[in-house]
Amino acid sequence: MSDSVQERRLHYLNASYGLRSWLLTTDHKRIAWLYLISVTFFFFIGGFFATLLRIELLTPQGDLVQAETYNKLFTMHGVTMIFFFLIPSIPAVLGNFLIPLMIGARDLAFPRINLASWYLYIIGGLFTLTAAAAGGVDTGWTFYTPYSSIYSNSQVALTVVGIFVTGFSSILTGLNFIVTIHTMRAPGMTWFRLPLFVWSHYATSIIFILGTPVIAISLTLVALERLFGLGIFNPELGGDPLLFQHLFWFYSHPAVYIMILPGMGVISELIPCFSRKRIFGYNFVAFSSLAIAVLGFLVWGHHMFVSGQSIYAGMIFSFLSMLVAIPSAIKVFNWTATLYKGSVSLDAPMLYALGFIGLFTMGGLTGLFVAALGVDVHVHDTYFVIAHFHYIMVGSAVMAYLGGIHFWWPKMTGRRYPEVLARLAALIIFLGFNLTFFPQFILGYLGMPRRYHVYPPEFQALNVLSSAGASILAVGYVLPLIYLIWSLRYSPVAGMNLWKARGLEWQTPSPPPTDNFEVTPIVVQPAYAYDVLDEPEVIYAPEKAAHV
Amino acid sequence: MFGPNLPLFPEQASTLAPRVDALLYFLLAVSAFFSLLISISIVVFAIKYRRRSDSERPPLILGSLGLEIFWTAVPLAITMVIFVWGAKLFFVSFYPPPNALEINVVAKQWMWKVQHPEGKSEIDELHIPAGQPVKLLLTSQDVIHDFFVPAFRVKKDVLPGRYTTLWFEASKPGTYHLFCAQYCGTQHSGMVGRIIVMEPPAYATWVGGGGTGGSTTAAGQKLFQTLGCATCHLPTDSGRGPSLVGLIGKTVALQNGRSITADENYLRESILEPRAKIVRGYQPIMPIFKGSVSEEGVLQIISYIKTLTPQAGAQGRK
Amino acid sequence: MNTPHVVSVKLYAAIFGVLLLLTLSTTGMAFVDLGGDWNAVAAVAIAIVKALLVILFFMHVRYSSPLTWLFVGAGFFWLMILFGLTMPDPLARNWLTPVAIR
Amino acid sequence: MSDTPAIHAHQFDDSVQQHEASWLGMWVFLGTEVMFFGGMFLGYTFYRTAYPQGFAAASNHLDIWLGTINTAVLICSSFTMALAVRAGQIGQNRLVKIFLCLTIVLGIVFLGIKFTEYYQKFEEHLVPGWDFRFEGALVSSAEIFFSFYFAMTGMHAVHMIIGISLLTVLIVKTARGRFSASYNTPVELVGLYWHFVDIVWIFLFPLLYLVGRHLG
Repeated sequence: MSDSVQERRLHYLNASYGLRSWLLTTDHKRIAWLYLISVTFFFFIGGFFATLLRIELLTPQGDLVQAETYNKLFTMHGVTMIFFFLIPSIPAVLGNFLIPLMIGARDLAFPRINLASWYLYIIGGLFTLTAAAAGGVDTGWTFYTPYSSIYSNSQVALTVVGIFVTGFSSILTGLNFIVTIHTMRAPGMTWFRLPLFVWSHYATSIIFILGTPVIAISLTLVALERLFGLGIFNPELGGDPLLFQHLFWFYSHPAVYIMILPGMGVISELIPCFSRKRIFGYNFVAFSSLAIAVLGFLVWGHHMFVSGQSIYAGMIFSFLSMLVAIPSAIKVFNWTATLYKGSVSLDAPMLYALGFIGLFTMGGLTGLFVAALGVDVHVHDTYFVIAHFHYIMVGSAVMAYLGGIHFWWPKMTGRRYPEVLARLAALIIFLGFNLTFFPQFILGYLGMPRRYHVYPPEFQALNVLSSAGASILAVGYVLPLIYLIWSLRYSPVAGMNLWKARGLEWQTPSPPPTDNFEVTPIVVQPAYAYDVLDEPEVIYAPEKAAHV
Repeated sequence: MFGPNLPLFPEQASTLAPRVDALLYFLLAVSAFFSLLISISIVVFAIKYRRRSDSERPPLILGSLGLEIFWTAVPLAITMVIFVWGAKLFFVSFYPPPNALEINVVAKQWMWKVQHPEGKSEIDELHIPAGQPVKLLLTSQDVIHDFFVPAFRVKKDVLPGRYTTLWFEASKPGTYHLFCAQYCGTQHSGMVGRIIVMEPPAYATWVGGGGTGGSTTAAGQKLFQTLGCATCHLPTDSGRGPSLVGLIGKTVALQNGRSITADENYLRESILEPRAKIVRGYQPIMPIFKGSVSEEGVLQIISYIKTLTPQAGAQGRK
Repeated sequence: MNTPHVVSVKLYAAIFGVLLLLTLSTTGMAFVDLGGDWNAVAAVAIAIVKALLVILFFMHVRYSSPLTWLFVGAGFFWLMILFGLTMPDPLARNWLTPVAIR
Repeated sequence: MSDTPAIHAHQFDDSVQQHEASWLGMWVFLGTEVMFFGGMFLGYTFYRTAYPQGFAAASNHLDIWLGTINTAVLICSSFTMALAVRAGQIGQNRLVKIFLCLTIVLGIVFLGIKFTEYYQKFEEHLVPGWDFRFEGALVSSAEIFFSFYFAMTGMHAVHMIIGISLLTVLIVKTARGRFSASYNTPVELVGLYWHFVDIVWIFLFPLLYLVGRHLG
């Protein structure tokens, strides 16, 4: 299809214009764009809080902000980044856009519920931002009682309502994905021909559905206790603070798998495409996603080893936490094995993917440190834990998100992006990230506690290193924002399949028409059939194929 | 390691520290091995198999069951070793040895109040003898805090409404950081202190000299009299309340058919909320003391009850 | 496939009767001392039977696809995970081993 | 039976696939509700094992007969709801409206009894946060029991109110002839939701009302 013809072709972006066509759309591709813009907005708000934290920590004394403000800053950094960026980012942006395309459907099962999910996300965001404006919340993103329910006099109730509402946005997205993947696959698209991106989102949706309600109820109980004086977590009445921790971490540990599983899905798409080779051990990678989702629900107690939890519970959770590391190891080995004898081309998405594998390996292995009871007694609630989860969230999840955005940008916008600048940004982010968070491992083992506004002078040197790294990381993140917006206008037009990739989404024009496919394709190739790249992946039956 | 202003490794100042560091070295070795294995293979594969021409068609490799089993079994074996090693260390750091020196610590929003058995009390400081196990009985008056001494590699949350215990044996005299490691409000980062480890003779003179009040157990005994506990709790089981002689560690049969090991938490609950666990064969007539006894008072009574050993016989003999 | 299966009124009425009977019996049994925790166990057991009756017949799961069984089962299985891994903590808090392992 | 052509949304291939999707979607939603109430049931179990005496003493203050009647009322409403769904499946719109009305009436009776109980508790000063008074030494654990009593039955009542409003919408739509034997999905879905709310009460009743009654 020549470039000039492509301009007049009708697709989901020029199908209709005006604010109403965007704010009342039920097209999963447009809702993905609504999410992309709002998620980026919250990412840079969270990033702004992080910059203030890093500037404050340049000096041992608290000279940039008072203690009260610092506590609110790290709380809002945590709440914004986790609930408003990391959890929705890949599923709501890339998942919403791609899952119908990848399984050959016209849209998700419940388009209106999908739009409702975005509105709930925005309403939750507004609640949380008004809470921040009205004085902020200083309980930490963990809201531990009795501080959050009795002693804190900050905007806890308002923030809790915000997170409660946004939680339902995740639930509805998860519900949509599960039903769509079960009932709306194109003929020939069997479960074991599904792209691993879809498998990982199916596993993530299980966590959305079965985890999110528990944090909804635990935060509701905290709000009830604050507003109406119900004595659920009140130690005066014999309330046990550990009950809240159990309820909170029952969701919040699987939540970290919500953040990493979609990223793994993206990587399972990038590695085969850029090494032009079928993924190594497809079944094992697919089932390890499910294993991570299920085992992820059994391990939350490792957040409570030193919290006064009984020693036997600690032993059970430590054992199970070791098991949950195995599926992640399997994935890393399979990705690396996929590169063997491949035809590797280091485009920007591939740089992000390889960076992901390296950093995720380090993040995962440091997970073993905190899962081992003996060492966790020392490193719990120190900067070691901060470094561990930032290696997973920033080093892996955000890297995968950026890799995915770059990989599917031509499909979403019909435009390429500036390749050299993109590779440069990936390197800057990789270096800035390591300089920011590796020193924190050392600080952690030295014993610097987390959430400290003031720290002993001997920790200053490493903190200065970390803050320096944070400034490089900030530059690294601003670059893609600039050149991707720039690319919308000025980059050359990308054809239907820029990377010669496999997958149904590449069998339809870029940007895709509103109904994704003129005729529902019938899949005839297994997933990632790069070894027979020249053979067509789908065939089109003459009349409408009955649903198999 | 690099002098005072750029330390890269914490001091080892307790008997537990070298053991925790040994597990750390093992974990560092495993992590270094696998990180290098993965990153080097990525770099090697990316260079060796770089795309030379767009028409390259790599071979079809679906996977290999043998490899999958291999890199499931090996990580599983390693993680099990880590688990057992970590669990054993945790067991050691969980149960204090019987002859430990007992010190009560009450945490309050943003300060540590320490109470030595001999009567001396301190704020945000803890003097202890080197070479002797020290058991801390921790409780909080408001929110959750956390008693964390990096140099000893130990930490334990301090909960309101309950006791948690923490023990260590300092091996090297000196001054070490004490941090509060559980977020507890505005001055969380100000709730720090110092652990001063002294040679045993120096500690003896320090603790002996100028005790502010009588010893904790003496204060406990005085409370035991003034609150009228002695009227029901006699040395023998003949009184209206069960005998408290040698109670710690004993299994107590309760009225609802269950039985419980008597520990400090059981004693505290039975003082503040007696009806929660009624001993079999006794009437629930004990009044509630919640609100009429402070945290320190309950700790003092408990330390006194611990001195009621069978050979000590009737109270007041000590 | 979940072809809408029409259930006879007679069966609905029978299930309805059994449910009422179980309600009365659970209230009745509450006053009989079965010793120890058996009263609580009995009450929960009756509630589970009533819940199963409602799920299988009133909610048509009895005639639904195996996929529906999986979804229904998953919900309650996860509830069991929440209970099964939280309750060991408060229950085992008091198990003190007498000797500290060196 | 009037068989209007099976209409289905554009993203589905046919109405069988649409019904399958809606049916599974509802069950996934009910899965989230199971975990939502599950959190409170866990809190209840957590404290009941810690303070059995306190929970028994507090539970004996609840009116067991009102509780039993309420359970019977809710089971009746489940019965009428099931009949309404059945009538919808065979296209008898008149019967659907009758049974839906009966279900709403029974729901309102349940809420009526519930709020009289709340009023009684308010008068007996058993509402935590409002000058909670409870004679005897178990006042603290009794206050925890009543906190759970109000949190769980309150959340259940909120779900009842949502259910009743959904039922009224259904009646209006049935009256307008929007449903037929081949398109009865909304009635089935609201039916599932209503039965779920009944199941929550089936567990709430013994756990709140029948604690330690045998101790007298």
